[in-house]
Amino acid sequence: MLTFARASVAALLVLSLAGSAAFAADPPPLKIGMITTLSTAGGYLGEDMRDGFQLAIDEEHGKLGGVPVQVIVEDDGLKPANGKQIASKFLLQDKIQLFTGIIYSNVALQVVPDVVEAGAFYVSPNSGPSQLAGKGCNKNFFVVSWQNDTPHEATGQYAQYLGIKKMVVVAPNYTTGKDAINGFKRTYHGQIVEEIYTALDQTDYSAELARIRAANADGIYYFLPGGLGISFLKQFTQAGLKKTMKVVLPEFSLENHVIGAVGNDAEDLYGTAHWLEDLPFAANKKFVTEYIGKYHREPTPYASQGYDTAKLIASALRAVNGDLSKADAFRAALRKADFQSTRGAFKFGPNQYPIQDWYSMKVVRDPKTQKLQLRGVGKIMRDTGDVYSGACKMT
Amino acid sequence: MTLALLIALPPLAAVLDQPFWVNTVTRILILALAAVSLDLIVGYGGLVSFGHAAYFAVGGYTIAVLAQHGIDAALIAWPAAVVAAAVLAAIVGTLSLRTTGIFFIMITLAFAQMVFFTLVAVKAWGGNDGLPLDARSVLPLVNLRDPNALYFVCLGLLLAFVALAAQLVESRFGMVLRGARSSERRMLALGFPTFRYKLVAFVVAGAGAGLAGALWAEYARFVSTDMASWTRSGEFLVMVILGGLGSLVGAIYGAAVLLGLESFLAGFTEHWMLLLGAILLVVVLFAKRGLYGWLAGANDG
Amino acid sequence: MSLAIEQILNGLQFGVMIFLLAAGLTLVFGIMGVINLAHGSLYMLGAFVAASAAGRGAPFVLAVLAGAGAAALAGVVMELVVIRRLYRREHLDQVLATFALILIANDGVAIAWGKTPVRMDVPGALTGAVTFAGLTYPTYRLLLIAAGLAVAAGLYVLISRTRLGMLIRAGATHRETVAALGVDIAKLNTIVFALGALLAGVAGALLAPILAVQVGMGEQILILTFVAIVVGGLGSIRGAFIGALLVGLVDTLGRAYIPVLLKPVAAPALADSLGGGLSAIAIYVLMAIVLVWKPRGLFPVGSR
Amino acid sequence: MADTVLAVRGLRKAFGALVVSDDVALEVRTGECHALIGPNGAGKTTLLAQLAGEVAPDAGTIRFGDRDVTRLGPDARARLGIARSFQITTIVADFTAEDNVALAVQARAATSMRFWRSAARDAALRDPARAALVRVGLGPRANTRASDLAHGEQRLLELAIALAQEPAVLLLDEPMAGLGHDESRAMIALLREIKPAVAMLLIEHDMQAVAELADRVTVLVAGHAIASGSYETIRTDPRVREAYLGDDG
Repeated sequence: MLTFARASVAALLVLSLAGSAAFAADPPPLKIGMITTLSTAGGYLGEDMRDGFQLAIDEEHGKLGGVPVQVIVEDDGLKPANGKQIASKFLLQDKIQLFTGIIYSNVALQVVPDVVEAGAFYVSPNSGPSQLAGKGCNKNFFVVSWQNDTPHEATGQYAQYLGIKKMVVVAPNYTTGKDAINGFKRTYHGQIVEEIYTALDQTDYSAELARIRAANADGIYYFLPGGLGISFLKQFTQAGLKKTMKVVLPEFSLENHVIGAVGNDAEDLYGTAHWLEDLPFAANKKFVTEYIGKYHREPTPYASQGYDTAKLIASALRAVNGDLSKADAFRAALRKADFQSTRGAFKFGPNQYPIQDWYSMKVVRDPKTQKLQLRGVGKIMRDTGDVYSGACKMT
Repeated sequence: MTLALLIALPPLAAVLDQPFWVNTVTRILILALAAVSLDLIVGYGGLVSFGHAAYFAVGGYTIAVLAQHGIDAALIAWPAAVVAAAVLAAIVGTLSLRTTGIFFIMITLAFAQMVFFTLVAVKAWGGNDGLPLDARSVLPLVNLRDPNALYFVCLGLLLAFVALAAQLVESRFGMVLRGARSSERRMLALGFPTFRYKLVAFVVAGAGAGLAGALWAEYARFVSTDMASWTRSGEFLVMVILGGLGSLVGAIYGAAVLLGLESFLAGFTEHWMLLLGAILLVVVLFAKRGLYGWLAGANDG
Repeated sequence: MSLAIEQILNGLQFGVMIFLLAAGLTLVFGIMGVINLAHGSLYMLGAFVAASAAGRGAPFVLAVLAGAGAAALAGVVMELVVIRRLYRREHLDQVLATFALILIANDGVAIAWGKTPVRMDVPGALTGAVTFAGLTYPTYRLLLIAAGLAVAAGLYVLISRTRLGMLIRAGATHRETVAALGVDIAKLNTIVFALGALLAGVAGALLAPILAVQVGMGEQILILTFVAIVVGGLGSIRGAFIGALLVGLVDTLGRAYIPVLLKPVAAPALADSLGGGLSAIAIYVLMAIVLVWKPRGLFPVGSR
Repeated sequence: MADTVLAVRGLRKAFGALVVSDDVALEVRTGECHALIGPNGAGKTTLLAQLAGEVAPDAGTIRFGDRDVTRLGPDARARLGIARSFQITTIVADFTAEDNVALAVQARAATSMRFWRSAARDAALRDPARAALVRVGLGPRANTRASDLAHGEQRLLELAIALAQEPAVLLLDEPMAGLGHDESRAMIALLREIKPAVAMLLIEHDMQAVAELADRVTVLVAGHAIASGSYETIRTDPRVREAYLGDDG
């Protein structure tokens, strides 16, 4: 009998442990559920996004749009199943109606349908999967960052603009990688002499680099997120290939973390981005100064996206005075995108994905500090949405 | 009493307005099913498979791919998932069971990795984005859309599998399997073709994981490649070891505690992995027979 | 032709680096019977400490030594606190305990260094490339090959010519005999474990300039290392060496040639992605084939 | 029909340069005990392993009745009726004594691919198992965990398992090893009792036991059968005295 008693005590304990986080605090503040990736190798992306988001709240001393908010952050560990579990906890137990935070599309694809089906809102700071952009769009789903293909379309456009005749393209052998290459091809019309797919957990790229050398191209584009891209760039430079090829990258492979990790190897790289540290808008200057002041590190696109997401939410919360039960009004306010984005002009397309400008950029050495910096070069695409929005029939 | 608690949970959750409990426990039940099936071969057959996630994934993907082609009758899809996983297990088992010890661990991992990379690369099945199910399968008389109904289906199938496995290990077949774990030479000398027994156990375990995968697809209405990842295989093993080897029921506790801890710690601190690691370390160093050994009040000796 | 040679060099370089990890792992298994999943964490630590030291202005050699030393020190602590308690336990307990160590190490490193990848440069003198026989090859990669082979040779001498090596060899097959010789087995274990950790640290420090130094880097290479020692036969340094080279070569040449070979027989888009998929699983296929053919690896050791 | 149950011809096995069986020939007949003696490292256990099918010979044939079993695995040979005991006790440690014997009974049955009925309550297994235990004097210890049995009891359990297989040939690898005087006496008495029904091959260092049990003795030295004959003939054979008995004094 004792054993049964112990067993059930243990079972109860587990349940209450799992749930106890929920008993911690009661409203007044409006709860925002942030499911993001904080652990694993991709953890720094979630960290930046979260910190950018928090910065906007700190500006208002714990409020967004005048409404007191409490952000509940939980780490999905880059596992879609965990993200889903956290979402149902937030929905069912914490009764959260407003979600954000997910970095990776495979997590978002599992979580977002659950959230919007429950009538809650999801505002995406970093993931705009095609599946949710066209036929699968939803009135409660907003993307602040970009549609997943667009950064690659911009990069293709830039490669085209730079007059590169022969390109090698590289991406991991998974759906996101293939989508990226398709996006690139949509705007780049030169010759792609070699298309290379790498493994997801690869650390050594020597075999690929030899193939690249043999291909005799004059430019390379790669989509290798996070550490993959860092390893690749270091080895690419090592192999002496940078001398003969122009490197044109999407923003994921060329941001301040990457530059910090690869050092001089980043010099003279080309890239595209929807946000840059040196964009001359007042909102951006304020964000960059405050971010560096508070976190003592350079901001990244992820950080700016977190910040913009919070600002968008703030604008809509102000419109309904924090009352999310006025769902239609809140949605309408979100759609208006009435906020000062760090990237300048910002509006939503019919599928509630952004329509925005894309910039070309280059890594240059600051003559005074000798530090490598990402500098905007010009606009490469103007008021650009995505190719899927036509298929979206918003109800 | 634990069982009574499990049966009473949905009404209790309704009364206390905690629908999340049902959701959480459904998840635990499904993963526990996979863990129990793993315990069947690890705990009783001494076959440490580090690729159990592969069968889990194949079960899940069978459901999702069938649904993609418009087949949503659970009575067709679920058995198909079980059979698909069993067939894979039969192939892997046939090739792997000649090896023992860490070699067996690694060869099962190798096959699971092949499954993983295949799923990642096949675009028709969603690749790394995964594959959503528009709706849950249809079961006669039971509405799987109701979380409580799904809960009881999962609970029932878990109990049925535990009963089946318990019966199996006590049967003549099970005696041979357990005998081979402790002394394969003896079993051969007695005239048992142990390979066949181990293979049957391996296939049954694979089928169990396939069923769990199918239920997971229904529960999550989504399948993704992380179902087949080696970390998922590792988690199943952790559940089994945590619960206590060779106790079947222990694997359920193992699953509950691991998932509960993960969920609690992640809600509690960003550095939950550090705490989880420390707790696992303490358990493995000091509770030698797993949680089940502790719960059963047995001496660690 | 020179491309083929380059690819073989690439495979060799990858192989010897895997060997640095495999040697320690296989020694620890051979002598103590412990499966140490946390071996990759020591490699990660070596990389982080080396990068930190270099970032603070330490010369390259010193930075590598710092990384190796830190890993060895961590190895000693790990052995004394945890591994020691696992010698007589089942493999499964060892797997769980060292898995827990991975979680602790990853989060610990994230707390100490942050989550952002850390920078370490290739030392200035080695940034270029060497040209010989019509082939241009990065100097630093040549250094890696040389360093890896030197360590392998050093290990060979250590194992075959020294008293410690004699004890290690004896310990792998006749534990009781070694104990009967009056050797302090506990101390021998600590030394061997520290040696394995040191090698892992060296690998981490040497690779830090060409890899992303980040949390989780240990697990990426851990599986490859296990494949190498299993293919070679557990507990055998020679097996680990051959296994590591095989894994390095198969992985590299697979990535180099499978997509190319597929091009004539499949549509280009399919050939590229199918080729990528096949080369990703090439080493697993290699391991499965070896184990189906020789269930105890290519160079099985004694009876365990 | 001649009584020869097991016949070995020209058996050869080498591990690298080490020849462990060198052109060995021997026969075992029903009702007869054939003892295999020789100094340590002579290849006795490896020879037995080849007879049982655990080690494949390089050359030569092993016939069981009129069937060539040289290429059969250990389990197939066991099913034909070749049983063995192990030098180092090899029982299922966490089963009870009765479970261990029941497994042997089960092995004799047509199939063990039975998944439903509990084996623990299966009278068809339990009754013969208990009988075999009673026969070796372990009746009262039937429900004791095998690992909790004393060493002598474990040796008896080994024998009970072999008996329960109802073999035609019984290969015994040092059944007296580690037994005390009284235990040895009991074991010898037991083996004498079962001898008439089986063909017995006995590896043994205990010369007293060999003298009492063996009808024929083969001496193996360095893998080579140097002499074969009755115990008395062997005892007086000068080659054997030199190679083997001489050592013992």
